[in-house]
Amino acid sequence: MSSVMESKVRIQREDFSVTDEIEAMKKVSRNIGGIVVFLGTGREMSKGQNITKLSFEHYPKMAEKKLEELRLKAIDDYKIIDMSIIHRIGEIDIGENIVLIVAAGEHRKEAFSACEWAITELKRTTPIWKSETTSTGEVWVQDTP
Amino acid sequence: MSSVMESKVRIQREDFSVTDEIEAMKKVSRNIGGIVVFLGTGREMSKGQNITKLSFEHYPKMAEKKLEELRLKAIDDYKIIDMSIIHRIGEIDIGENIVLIVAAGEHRKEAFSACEWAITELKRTTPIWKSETTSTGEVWVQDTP
Amino acid sequence: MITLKYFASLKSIAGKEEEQLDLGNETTVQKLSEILAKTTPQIGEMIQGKKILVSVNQDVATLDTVIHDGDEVAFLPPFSGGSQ
Amino acid sequence: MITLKYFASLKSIAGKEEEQLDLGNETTVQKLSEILAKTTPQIGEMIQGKKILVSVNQDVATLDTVIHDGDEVAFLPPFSGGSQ
Repeated sequence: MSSVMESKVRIQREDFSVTDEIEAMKKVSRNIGGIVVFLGTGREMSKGQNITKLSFEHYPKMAEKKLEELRLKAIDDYKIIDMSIIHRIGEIDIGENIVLIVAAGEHRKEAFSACEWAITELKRTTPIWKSETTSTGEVWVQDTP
Repeated sequence: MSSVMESKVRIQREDFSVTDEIEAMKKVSRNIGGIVVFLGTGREMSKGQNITKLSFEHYPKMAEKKLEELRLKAIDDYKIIDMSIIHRIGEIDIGENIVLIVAAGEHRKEAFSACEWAITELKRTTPIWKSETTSTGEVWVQDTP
Repeated sequence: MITLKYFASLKSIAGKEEEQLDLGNETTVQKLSEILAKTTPQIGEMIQGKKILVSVNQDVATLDTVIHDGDEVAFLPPFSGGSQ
Repeated sequence: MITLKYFASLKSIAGKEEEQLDLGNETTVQKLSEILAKTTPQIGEMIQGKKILVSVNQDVATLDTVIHDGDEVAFLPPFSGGSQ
């Protein structure tokens, strides 16, 4: 396993393997009973417009710091065993992976809650920006719900 | 891709690949924005006792029928794009995969709700039974929460 | 003939996984439980006390459900699929 | 010298990704926004109208936050990470 796999929060250009990330998470504890994964992928439609390309940019260091804060708060607040977070940057095609959150708990309930909280909080607090290219050009998305 | 992959609910002895199941799900629509996965794995501890082995048995035909009913109800009630469900039977070691539910939605909220509902409903309505082997012997588990 | 199937913990209680019984053309789950109460009292009690589910042809049944010749009846202890 | 960084939509508004300014040893986000209001009015307005966040050394700042020589100040439009 590469050293990159050892970090529990990463921002990277390259794609990731959901299976590899889950297997890395399983190594943390033999007492994991439930793993909840959120995988965000590129949609073709946005506000009725056809998207041909997505692109993400981040504020290096600050984005990683926010993800690590988010991870530690999720572990602490929801009493889960561990969490990993990966967000891709650069150009991303429709259907490709964008963001992955893996939450491992002894039981499923806390893993579901932690995972859903984490993706909502990531969108709110992490300095990452998306641009969408449609037939009318490229625009930075400002109003994510 | 083998024909086995084409069925959206499966009960099988062999392990599965989470990545392969997600990629199969992505082929259903180019409008998937969020995929929520629940992966249940074998825990080492149960009620303070060390488990050395797990084993699952099912009622063939009825279990598959219940899973398909559950899948269709999840799609209908939560307005998700699709769902797949796999449950393993036979002997399973600690840390190994037991059950996988993949819920794909246009947005994440409905995918989280559908996935959490589905695993709760699976435990309640699907004729599958678990036996746990500890130092004191093998027992059928009757009281899952 | 109807086919009876026992699952999980019920296999050791019944001492078998499956059996065939001739109950005529039509009976009910209630009547079947009374017959079983004589041969395997624990199973009969569990059905009547609703400790276990009964299915007829893979559908969950009640005590009133009619069983026809050729049907498959299964006795299902509380489910425990999934993890944890 | 302090370093200013512009992200996403702000890069085309400011016409640059990064610049260096000499503001003496100590200033505040408020004073910086007033200086920027003269050179890049839109950015100055967005800061004061709280349309964008300002960070100092990767921490979210307020208008009162003090900026020291050597600090990195970034202008952050509303985030849009994740899918959807």
